[in-house]
Amino acid sequence: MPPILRVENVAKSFGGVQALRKVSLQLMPNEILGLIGPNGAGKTTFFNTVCGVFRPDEGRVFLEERDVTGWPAHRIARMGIGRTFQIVKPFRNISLERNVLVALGHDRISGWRPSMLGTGLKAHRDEVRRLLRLVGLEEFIDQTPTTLPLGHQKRMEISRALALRPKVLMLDEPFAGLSEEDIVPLAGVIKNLQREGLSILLIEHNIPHVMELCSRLAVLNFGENLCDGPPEIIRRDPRVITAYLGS
Amino acid sequence: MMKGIGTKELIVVWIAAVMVAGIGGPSSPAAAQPIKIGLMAPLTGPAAADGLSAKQSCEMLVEQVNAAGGINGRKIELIVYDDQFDSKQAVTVAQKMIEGDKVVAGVSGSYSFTTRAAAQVFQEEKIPFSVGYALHPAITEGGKYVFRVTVLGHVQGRAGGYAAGNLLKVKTVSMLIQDNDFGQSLASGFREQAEGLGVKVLSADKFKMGEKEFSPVLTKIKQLNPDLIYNTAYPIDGALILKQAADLGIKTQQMGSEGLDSTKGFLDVAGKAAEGIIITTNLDRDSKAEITRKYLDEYQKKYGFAPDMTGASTYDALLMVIDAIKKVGTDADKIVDAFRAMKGWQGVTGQIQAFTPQGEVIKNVELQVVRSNVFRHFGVVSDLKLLTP
Amino acid sequence: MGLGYLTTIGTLVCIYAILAISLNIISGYAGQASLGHAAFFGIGAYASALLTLKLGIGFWVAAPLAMMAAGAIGAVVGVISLRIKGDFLAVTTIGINFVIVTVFEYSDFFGGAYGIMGIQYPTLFGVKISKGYYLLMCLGFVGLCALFSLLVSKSWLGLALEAIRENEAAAEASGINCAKFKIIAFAFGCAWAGLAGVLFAHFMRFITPNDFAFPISITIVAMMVVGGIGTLRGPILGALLMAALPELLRPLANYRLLFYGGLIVLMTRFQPQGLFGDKAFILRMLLGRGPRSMRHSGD
Amino acid sequence: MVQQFLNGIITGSLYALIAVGLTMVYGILRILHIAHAAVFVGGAYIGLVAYTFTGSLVLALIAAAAGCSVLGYLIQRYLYTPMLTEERIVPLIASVGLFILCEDLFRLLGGPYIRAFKVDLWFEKIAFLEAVVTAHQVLILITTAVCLLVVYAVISKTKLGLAWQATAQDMDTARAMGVNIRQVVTFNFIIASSIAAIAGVMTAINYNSVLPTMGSVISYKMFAIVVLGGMGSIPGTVVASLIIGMSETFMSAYFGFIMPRDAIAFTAMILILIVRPQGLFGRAR
Repeated sequence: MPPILRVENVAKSFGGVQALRKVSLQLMPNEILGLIGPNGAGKTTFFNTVCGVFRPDEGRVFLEERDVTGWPAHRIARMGIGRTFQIVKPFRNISLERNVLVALGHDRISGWRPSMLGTGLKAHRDEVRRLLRLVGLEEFIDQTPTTLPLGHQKRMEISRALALRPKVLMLDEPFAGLSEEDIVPLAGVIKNLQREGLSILLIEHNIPHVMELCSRLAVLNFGENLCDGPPEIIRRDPRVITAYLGS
Repeated sequence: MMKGIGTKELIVVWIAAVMVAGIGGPSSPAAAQPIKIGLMAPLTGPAAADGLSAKQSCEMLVEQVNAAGGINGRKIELIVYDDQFDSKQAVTVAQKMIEGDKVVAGVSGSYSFTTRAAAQVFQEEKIPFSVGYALHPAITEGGKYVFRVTVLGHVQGRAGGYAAGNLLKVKTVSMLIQDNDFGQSLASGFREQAEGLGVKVLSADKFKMGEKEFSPVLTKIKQLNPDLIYNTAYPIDGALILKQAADLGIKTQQMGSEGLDSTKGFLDVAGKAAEGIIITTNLDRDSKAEITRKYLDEYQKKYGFAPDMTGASTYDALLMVIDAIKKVGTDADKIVDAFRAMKGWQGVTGQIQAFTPQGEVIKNVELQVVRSNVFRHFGVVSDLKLLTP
Repeated sequence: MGLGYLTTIGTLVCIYAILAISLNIISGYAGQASLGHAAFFGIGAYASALLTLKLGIGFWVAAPLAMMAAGAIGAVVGVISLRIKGDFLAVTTIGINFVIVTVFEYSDFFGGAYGIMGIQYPTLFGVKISKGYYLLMCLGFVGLCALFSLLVSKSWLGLALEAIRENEAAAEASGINCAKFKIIAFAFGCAWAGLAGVLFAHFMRFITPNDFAFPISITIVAMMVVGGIGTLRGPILGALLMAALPELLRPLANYRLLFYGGLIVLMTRFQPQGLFGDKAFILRMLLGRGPRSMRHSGD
Repeated sequence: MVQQFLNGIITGSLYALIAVGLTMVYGILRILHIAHAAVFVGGAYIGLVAYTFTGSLVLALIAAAAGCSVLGYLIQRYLYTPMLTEERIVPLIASVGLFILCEDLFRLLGGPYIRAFKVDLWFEKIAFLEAVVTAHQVLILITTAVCLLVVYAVISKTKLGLAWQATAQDMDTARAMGVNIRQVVTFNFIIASSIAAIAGVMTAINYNSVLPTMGSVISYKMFAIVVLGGMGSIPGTVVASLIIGMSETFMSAYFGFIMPRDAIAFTAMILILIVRPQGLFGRAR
């Protein structure tokens, strides 16, 4: 089976600082791949490069064997990569419904055409409700993100990413800043999404949960691939241990 | 529970009160029946100084006329509105004067673009409009109800050019042109006349009203070394031109326009540097005419400083209206005809020879020179060919 | 009060209302700072004046052409906004205002410092429109502009603009082409400002570069903010209040500008959401929830 | 050439004095402080009054700086600080309102007429290398240098200055690190306003005039400089002031006809921003 997302030798530097040096990665269909590594290893830069926020200096990115290198972020999003952010970026002053609706309507919001001015935003309320229900936020549909706790905002971001009907979901530290009782249900949500056929790539520092959730782990250090493999093997890899202890 | 009423509510109540006051307006009692004349001037905003001069001069005139018994027993009421140096407000104010206050005539103590905007309204409503010192050529284009008591910028510029070529006999000139209608119209007249007299224009630089730093351009002019520097600035800009020229060691003869005709704004700031500059204007401080002497003295007495051109011109604009009403009453068309028939009318700013059919005045242009920080008579340009627009 | 006086104020209020509503599409909906809206007001006015005077085109043809001209140049600013952001953009738009006014002022083609005169009142079926009907026509255009703004806010387009306003990175990640929509917002907002310019030029019949200088931009922004940014009623009521305010303050004569400035300070200080914005106490008072809920706004 | 260079430096120095305060305010509060121009005019008026009464330029400068510090403090404390949580455009509009209010207040108090501010120094002018510098211009150069050095020393050497730097980097982090934000903001406005006051007095002396509208060009043109310098960067602002001063001087000396000086400043700003959207010295965000 071909990988759904294939990244080959991607490099990116900012003003002389080499953030990524030839990183390669493959995400197989229907797997949860955890991307770990010490702070500053380049994980978020990697995410942003794959999602089109940055254009890579070298290397290529393939989504379902289609070369999407250097595409703008919104096109990559429409092609089927949904993502969340390390520091949450909700649309703060509009309701959860409209937050999700933005991504849900991405095929309508694609340019200037008559349907743009057509109203009918309300017609999608049921679908938005379903997406919010997936992450357990249905009851907050008319509230704005500013009124919700961080954990809810993170779940809302997942729901918003799902509204793109993505093939790949990329989560940037979904558990960071959450309490244990928030993490468990969220992990359940992620597991469920995988069962429903989604391929998931996530960055996470919470090693115990990553070990439990992911079928495979990839380790990044100083902008380079260290190794990847099943959690139990990675756990024992001496290079990984040094990388973490060394930092 | 009374705590609920705080600052915010008070503000709202206040706004509401102002609105009511504004809409209701003070309505004048019908008994006294004074003759109402409107005055628009920029009393706030960047041109407030000129607006105040105009207002003070007109108020002084109205006091004098009323003290002398008014016009045929009826007092004059001066309705003063602020146009805030904004053409939109000028239009509104013109409408308000005509419809709200039912003025028999309007006077402009304001700049060109505001006056132009208001002139249109006066013309449409068929109310005479007498313009003090606004120079824009199109002001009188509106029609027969608009008159101007000062000469056009172009004409005054020609007088300046004439003085440069024929009286001062200069060969070369550098021009500093203010980039508005005032400066441009003066400069075009000056250039036309001066070049016609064989004067060579070495440089012509534009600057914006409110400019403060003329050293760069003056440094350039210093190298060109012209016989004359002609500027079309307003008081403060003009004062800075002279001051900075003096600082740079430029000793060239300077010439300005009525834009510099201000004691407080120009002479005080320029100080010694103003010595010897010649300006074209309409107010002769050394005039023997009784009306001019009286105006200069009384203004000085009443307000504590010497008046300037804007005040004098607006004074004349109002005085002409009053004189016309004295003669023919308050009917608009009769006033207009009376204006048109005026010949040899003596005002503060000199004698008006006649009005053109367009409503432009024909009168001499006065040349003043600064000696010991005072404007003195230097000469007069009275060539009719030059002065007819 | 005379009818002509009121129609004059009314027409100016309408013109300002269109300006404030159109700026609100750019700043309120799409969240892009613009302190140079008067430039597009001017472009519309000059375009219409030149088209009708130099080419002899009728008002009804010149008006949409002028709108397009303003919209096209607005789109260029939209392109600039892709690169220059936030407060940098705000100051850049001030600069654009200056540069455009300078073009009017320094080129003889645009009448230079003398401005353009002799612009005519429009005719409809060969009949010259009177002042009263001109006001009605302006009111009609305010209605159209408001309807357009309402349609935008209720549509996918409005949703996309809101998303861009709230967070560009998240909007991109949600599949929205921020670049395209910013340009669209600027183009539409500026095109309506151009229409306001058309109405202004044919109402005043005499325009000078001064009428479109930077302080006018500030006035438009102030109308939008004082009324309530991001809403539709805010800019309309803000324009009504602030355009009428100089006239209402006329009894104060010499202290007019002082109070005008003071009122802006007080309104922004105590009603930063705008007098008619979503959290405004005036609305709550009208809706009957009473001033007690004021306590939540916290002083 | 030498003369033009000097003209440019002097213009740039005056710009720097005003713009530094503006950039400091922006650096801390992220507010486009249009009313800074009102503080500038206020300084000129206070200076004029103090000079008329005492006849001492030093006292006039001190009075102007003190008066404007109070004015700046009041603006900060009662207008800007309560607005920090609002949309960014709200304090801007409040600032515009305040500027209109102050400009009119100066007109009402000082009259609409221009007032001369004549200060005689111990010499009138120096001529060298075919160029002329007046005593006032020398004074401006010295004052600018002193003010900028003082600001530099205070910000880089004192404890409060370090706190200022931390706050300018990131207010929340600075607060978390125990920086007294309120103190820093107050300090910031006092420095910014007193320099603006000194700039006001200097401008008034140089042009021998004080008038209510002398701040109107300043109010927006300084933004071109602050933005060019990179918003919040003090060295950037000083460099940008000199660049604008120079380019205005040379443009009006050699191409005077093309455009007015204000447009030159803004055109330079737009061109540079298109190449470098974060300004000359700004950090990319």
